Amino acid sequence: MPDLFVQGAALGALVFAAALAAVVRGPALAIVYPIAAVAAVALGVVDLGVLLQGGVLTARLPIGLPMIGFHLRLDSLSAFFGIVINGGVLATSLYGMGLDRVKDLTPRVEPLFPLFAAAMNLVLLADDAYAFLFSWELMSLASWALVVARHTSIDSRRAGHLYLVMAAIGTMALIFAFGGLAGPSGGYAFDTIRAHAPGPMIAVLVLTAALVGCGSKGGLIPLHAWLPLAHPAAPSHVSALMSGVMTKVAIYGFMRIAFDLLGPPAWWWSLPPIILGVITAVLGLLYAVFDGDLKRVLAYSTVENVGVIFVALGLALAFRANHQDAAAAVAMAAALLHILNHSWFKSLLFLGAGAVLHATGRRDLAGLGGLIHRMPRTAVFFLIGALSISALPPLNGFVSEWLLFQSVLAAPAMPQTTLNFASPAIGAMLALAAALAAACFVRVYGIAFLGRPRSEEAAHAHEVPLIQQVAMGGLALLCILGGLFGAVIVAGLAPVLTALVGSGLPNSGAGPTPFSLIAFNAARSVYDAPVIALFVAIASLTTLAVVHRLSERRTRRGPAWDCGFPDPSPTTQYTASSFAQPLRRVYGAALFSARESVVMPPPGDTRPARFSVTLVDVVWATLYARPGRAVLRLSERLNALQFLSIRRYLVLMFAALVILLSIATVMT
Amino acid sequence: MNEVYDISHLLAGVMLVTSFALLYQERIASVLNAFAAQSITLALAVAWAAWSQDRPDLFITALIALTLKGIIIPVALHRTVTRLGIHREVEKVVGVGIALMVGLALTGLAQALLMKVAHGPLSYASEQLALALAIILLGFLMMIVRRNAVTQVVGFMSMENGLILAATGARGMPLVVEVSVAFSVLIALFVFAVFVFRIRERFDTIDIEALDRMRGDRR
Amino acid sequence: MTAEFVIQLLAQGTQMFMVLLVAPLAVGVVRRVKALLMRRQGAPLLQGYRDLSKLLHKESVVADSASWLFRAAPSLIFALTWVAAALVPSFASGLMFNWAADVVALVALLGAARALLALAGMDVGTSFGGLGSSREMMIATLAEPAMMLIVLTLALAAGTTRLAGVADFFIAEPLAVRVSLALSLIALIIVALAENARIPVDNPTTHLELTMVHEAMILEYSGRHLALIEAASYLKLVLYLSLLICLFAPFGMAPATAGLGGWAIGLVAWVAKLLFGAALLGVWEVSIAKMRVFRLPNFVGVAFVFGFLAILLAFLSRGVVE
Amino acid sequence: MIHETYQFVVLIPYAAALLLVALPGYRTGAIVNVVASGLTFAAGLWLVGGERTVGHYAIVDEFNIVFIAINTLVGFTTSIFSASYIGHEIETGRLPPNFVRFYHAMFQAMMGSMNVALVANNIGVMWVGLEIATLITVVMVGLYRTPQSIEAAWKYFILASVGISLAFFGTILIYLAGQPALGEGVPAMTWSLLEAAAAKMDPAILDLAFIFLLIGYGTKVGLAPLHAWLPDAHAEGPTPISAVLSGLLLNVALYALLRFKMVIAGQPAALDPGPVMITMGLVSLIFAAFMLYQRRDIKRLFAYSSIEHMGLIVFAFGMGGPLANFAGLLHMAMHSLTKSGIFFAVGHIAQAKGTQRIAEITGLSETHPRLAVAFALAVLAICGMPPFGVFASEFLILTTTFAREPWLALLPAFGLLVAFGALLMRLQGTIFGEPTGAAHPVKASFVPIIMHLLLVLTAGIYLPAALVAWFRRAAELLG
Repeated sequence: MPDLFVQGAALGALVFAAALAAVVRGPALAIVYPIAAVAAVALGVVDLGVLLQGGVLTARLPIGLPMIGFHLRLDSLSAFFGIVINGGVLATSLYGMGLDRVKDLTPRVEPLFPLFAAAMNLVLLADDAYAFLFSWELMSLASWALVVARHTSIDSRRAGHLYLVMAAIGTMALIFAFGGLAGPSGGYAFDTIRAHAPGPMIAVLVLTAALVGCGSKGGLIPLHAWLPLAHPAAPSHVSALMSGVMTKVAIYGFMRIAFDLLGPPAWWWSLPPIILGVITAVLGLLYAVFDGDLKRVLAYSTVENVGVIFVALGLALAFRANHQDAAAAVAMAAALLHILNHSWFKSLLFLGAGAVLHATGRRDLAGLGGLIHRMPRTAVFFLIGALSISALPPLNGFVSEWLLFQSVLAAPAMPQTTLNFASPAIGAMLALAAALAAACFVRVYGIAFLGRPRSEEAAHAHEVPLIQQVAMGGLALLCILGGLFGAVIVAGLAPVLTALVGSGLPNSGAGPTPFSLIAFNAARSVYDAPVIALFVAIASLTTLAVVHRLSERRTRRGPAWDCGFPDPSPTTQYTASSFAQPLRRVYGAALFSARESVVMPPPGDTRPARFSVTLVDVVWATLYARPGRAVLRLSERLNALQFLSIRRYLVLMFAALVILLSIATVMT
Repeated sequence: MNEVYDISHLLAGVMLVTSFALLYQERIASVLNAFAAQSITLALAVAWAAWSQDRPDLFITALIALTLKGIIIPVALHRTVTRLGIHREVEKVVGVGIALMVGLALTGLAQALLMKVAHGPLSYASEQLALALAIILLGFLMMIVRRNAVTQVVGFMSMENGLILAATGARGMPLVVEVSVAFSVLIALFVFAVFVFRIRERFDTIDIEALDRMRGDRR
Repeated sequence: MTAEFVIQLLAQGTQMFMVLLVAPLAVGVVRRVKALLMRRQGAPLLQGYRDLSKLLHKESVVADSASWLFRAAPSLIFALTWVAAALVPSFASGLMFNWAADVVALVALLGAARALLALAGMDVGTSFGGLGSSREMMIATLAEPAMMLIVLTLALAAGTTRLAGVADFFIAEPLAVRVSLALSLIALIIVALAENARIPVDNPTTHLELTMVHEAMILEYSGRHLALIEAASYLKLVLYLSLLICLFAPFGMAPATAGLGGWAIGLVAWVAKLLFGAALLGVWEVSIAKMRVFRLPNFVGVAFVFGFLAILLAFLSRGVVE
Repeated sequence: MIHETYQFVVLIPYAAALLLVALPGYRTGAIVNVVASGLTFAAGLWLVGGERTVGHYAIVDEFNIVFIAINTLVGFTTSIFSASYIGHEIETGRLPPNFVRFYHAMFQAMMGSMNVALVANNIGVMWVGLEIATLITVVMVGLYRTPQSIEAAWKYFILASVGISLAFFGTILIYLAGQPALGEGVPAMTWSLLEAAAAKMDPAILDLAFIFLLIGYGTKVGLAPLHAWLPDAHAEGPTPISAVLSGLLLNVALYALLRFKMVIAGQPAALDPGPVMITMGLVSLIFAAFMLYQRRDIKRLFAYSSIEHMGLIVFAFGMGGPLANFAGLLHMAMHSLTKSGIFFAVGHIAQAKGTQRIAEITGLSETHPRLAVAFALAVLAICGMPPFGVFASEFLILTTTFAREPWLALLPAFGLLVAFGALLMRLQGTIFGEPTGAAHPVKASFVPIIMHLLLVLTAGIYLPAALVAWFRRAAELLG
């Protein structure tokens, strides 16, 4: 209970910071970041305590709707997500402390930042439908305001509009979900819901609604369209928070409903999350690979990761429905770990993108390049983030990926033929996603940080302030440590796993070393990152030593060889678009109707040859643009009703009367 | 009892016939005459109700109906029509034949609706009510199938006649007199507006040219 | 316990050393077989060792625009590949650290090496580097799903993803030759060809810009850096050959408890199988032409289809068995 | 004497109206107007705190007290707003000063008539009160005497008159239905007696009556397709009147409709009004949502938003049941407060920018940050965003609908989302972007809008249990 008071006090501090920032102006606005950092630490420590010690804290506040009250509850699941969120808040607050106090601070951002952080924490604490949706929508609203902070840009405004409308659709779906769970008598408290599992018909509707609601916030394709517009539009540290952390709150919502409130699952509940997740994972990355905007690429990559997490959750549902607890634990551990990992490396990458944006003023890959020379530390941190997100060992992204593959490999053991036959497809698509992720981030890193600068701004970039480096460095360190000691983290997640799927992973004593990650049992699958890292370290040191001893040590600097035709102009380098060309040829034609056209003037004509690429976003065209146009067209049609003559309005009235009278005549 | 019923029924029936007559007329002048006839019939019906129900206050209503709607307004409208020089011909949205058919259907609807009323103390009133409802619906119909402002006003007043008929048919209903006065004020406002705004054609075109261009939200 | 420990450690060390030792030889065999079949004299079998030695003794030239990544990458790539190669059971199945990485981790280690190589290729900022890197990553996206399907089939059959466990399973049940495994074998061979930049996916001997993949990435390397990268690619070839042997021809492999004698037999058997495999590769390479880059999806797609078929058939046969 | 408190909410406005007719000078008039409204509000509060009575003339029960409280409160805040607003209109010459005396008197008379309609224990008196209030607003809408405002008033007048007539016919029918059970004369027009005797009434007459009442009073509620007067009247009249129209008059008409629904609900053999109300509510909601996209005048925009919300409220009452009725009442209260708050803000905006055309209003957050924040909060509140009270009511309406009729719930959700898209687009267009055009400072008082926002905010975060208990009893009365 005192822990909840600490949480309350920290949330209060955040709200206070928001209120304070709403009245002060100028450099004083910077005050919100230290407060947010301290609050995040306090919240995170409490969450960690609850997670490690177990136990459930509850409280009921006499606010909100009186028949519902405002229930708060901190259990292992929300504590876990609390750690995810507050880690992100801490890192982004540190980054915010490095913002330029004169140029960067604005009353459009700083008051909302702590509010956003508080709302996300409140979602986790909510223990009734009203409190949940209240906080959820507050979170959307605060982030919307942050997205439109650069309000003079039409792109920001469009992004903000699309975002909040999509958020409203999502909230509506969640309202339905909770409506179905609460039943006609209005048992909105989660405890009441847990006590009364809904019938199968309602459960289907609730699950669908939850998937739509949480999927739209998390960015499940086809509900993702707002995300690559809104996340980049916000200031970078807010983008980090939205992409790295807010999407996790969406996943929390889905987990809370699907694993906690909805009662025992049926196996086929797993199909929608898995199918959507797989599609999201692959398509999200293809979008990312074809895009040329640094922050948008990162946002699309978030879409992909959310897809991966949903696949893991879907598998966990399926295993749980079949009472295969060990496999469910593996899938759930994969999901949880990936949630944690993604919050780290995605925040890191967005902060890195922010650093790039700050240093060069641009985020289009076409204008970057060679930043590794001008921003060496940011480059190292970004590299760690890029390798982590590409799921490469021994970094943290791979740990969750490994667990996920293990759970896919266990899927054939389920009795349902559908899931059996789906498992190879899931596995292959996840592998494709992993390979695409590597391609995507090799591209991003190679274009933005390596090579030669493609613009003046990139050539004169500068390193960011120390505190921002600390924020990125801390996250990078977490990525490394999380990669090496994933087994320890998974052991710490045992309470969550037990609460959600009934069992944890085998404890670390079962493996060859204390840091061995074990799926099922030690004889079946083991991954020991420290040992591998040690091996690699020894091998590379040995190599270095041997090479040092045996070889010619002289190194000469010279112009690039480039097959004998080096061109000093940086425009001859591969660009982001040309890097994507092989992938575009392979995957783009079918999914994006990618067309390449070359206009080659005949010999003697002095016009330059032109090469252009067109991509069609089918999802956008069919599910967003078309309904949007339909609404407008329908509204134009209906608008004729505004300009009728009075007599015609009387006709409408008369018609309504006569129709009702006729109905009354017919009805008995 | 029976002759009380018969006479009120007869008068209500006459009013319904005049309602059809309103729809039937081709010239504004005859529309006004038909309306005057309906109003005078109403005055008779109300007076009969006042006498038979022993409610002397209803005589006021009858008097208003007779003087205002039976005489003053028709005369005033006659003058207006002449002075404004608007066409003497009734501007129709649908032809007389169709209007009459629709009117018949509406009358049928009114009957069908009140046939469902249980037999008992209400049954006498319900027949009167059916007639009143038909008159109201026909008045409404008149408002929407005729374009000219004067005929539209007449339609509204005919509706109002139906209302008064229904109200007096409801035995012992309080406030009828007050309401009939209130309605008279309303009607006076209508007619007044027609005078003031010189509504030549129809309700939609108050005689201010700009209005047609800028109705509502149009650019 | 300690003696046992030392022996185990030695065995693991032996494997690490052996893969390194055999790798240039295996490449030499491939080249030699190809040369013979083309009626050329060909380089001596030990040319691989000489190449490496030559490169090590040359001065290294680094482009002006290169960063630290460019110089650090070769040793990391080499180390990652080496460790991966050392973790595949070769002559014995139960080596000390076999458990540290299962087949999923193994593939990922190679992926890490590939990503580093692709990054290094882009570091200098030339058009060729980017060309090679982008194609390499594209090929990886084709190969990895197929690889995953193969892993799934094996895991389904053997009930584990530990390579040693799979090898043990196939040693114990040598007769369990099924259609699904045959399909997996074909799929794995295709993946191995793609991963090792062999014909028809890539031609390790050409520097023709339209077709280069691997060579384009390492175009800027020279001297000791190039030596390490070449050595890494040799190791990768050995790794995949070992993998094929371990999974589909494990006979002769010593079980975990075999002792020195068993290990010696296993070692001989492994080297023999490895060189035989290398020779087969040479035969394959002369009998087929290099493909256009954008026909590769079809070729590697075959691996995907076979891998998928393999799993479906595995489900089918499991259904029959149960 | 204590249960005659209701007289004050009626008498104070009428007395003030008489006084205001006599008073010259708009400043004194404005002050008297505010004071009278404040006194009425105090009387309303007294009534809320007092006991519930059913008298010969008046009825004060849990149900109509909700309406009275909102009515007197919004009347009070609007009088404050109109004091400064009308002052500005006189300065800019849009209104001649001699009209203002008339304006204030009319305002009080209108408030008094609405209160009459609310407290009367007689369906006839209620009808009279409502009609007088309507006719006064007709005059007020035409106050500016521009061609547009006269046209709007004329349209309002005709449609409202037809509505009046139909509602009166419905009233006659109710009397006729009640007559056999209650005897001739006043008893058959008394709410309290009618509700008690409903079971003995003839169902066929009740069906018929309800249709006429629905069309008649529905015209005043602004239900589509009877809504046509509403957008123009809101757009062309003075802004305080728009606020009163949206915030109050629609409610009073709705009150009438709901009272009749209560009577009809007492006769199980009569047709269930629910489906009809649901249908009309949904038609209004969805229709208005689409209409929002094409609006170019900011006041007309929010007038359509009122139609949309009245649709939702009618839908909620159509669903019925304690939870939906409670939510409907809550939504009605929240909508009144929020929408009148929005109109206050819109009034400020129109005066600051010198136009009501949406396209000419941009970048308010740069030029008038406080106004922009207030406006944005109010619009977000009406869109059902937390932490405002509309969120609570929409939450309840939608959850309970989904729990009972999952597929039906899609329709209001669809309408609300379509409307949200339009309102958000307009909100962003007005407060964001580079500012263009005139930017006069806003001199009018921010107190009313802040009061409304605070109330709506409080309702979203904390509804006093007593208030809820009271609303729930009212909801139970509705059945």
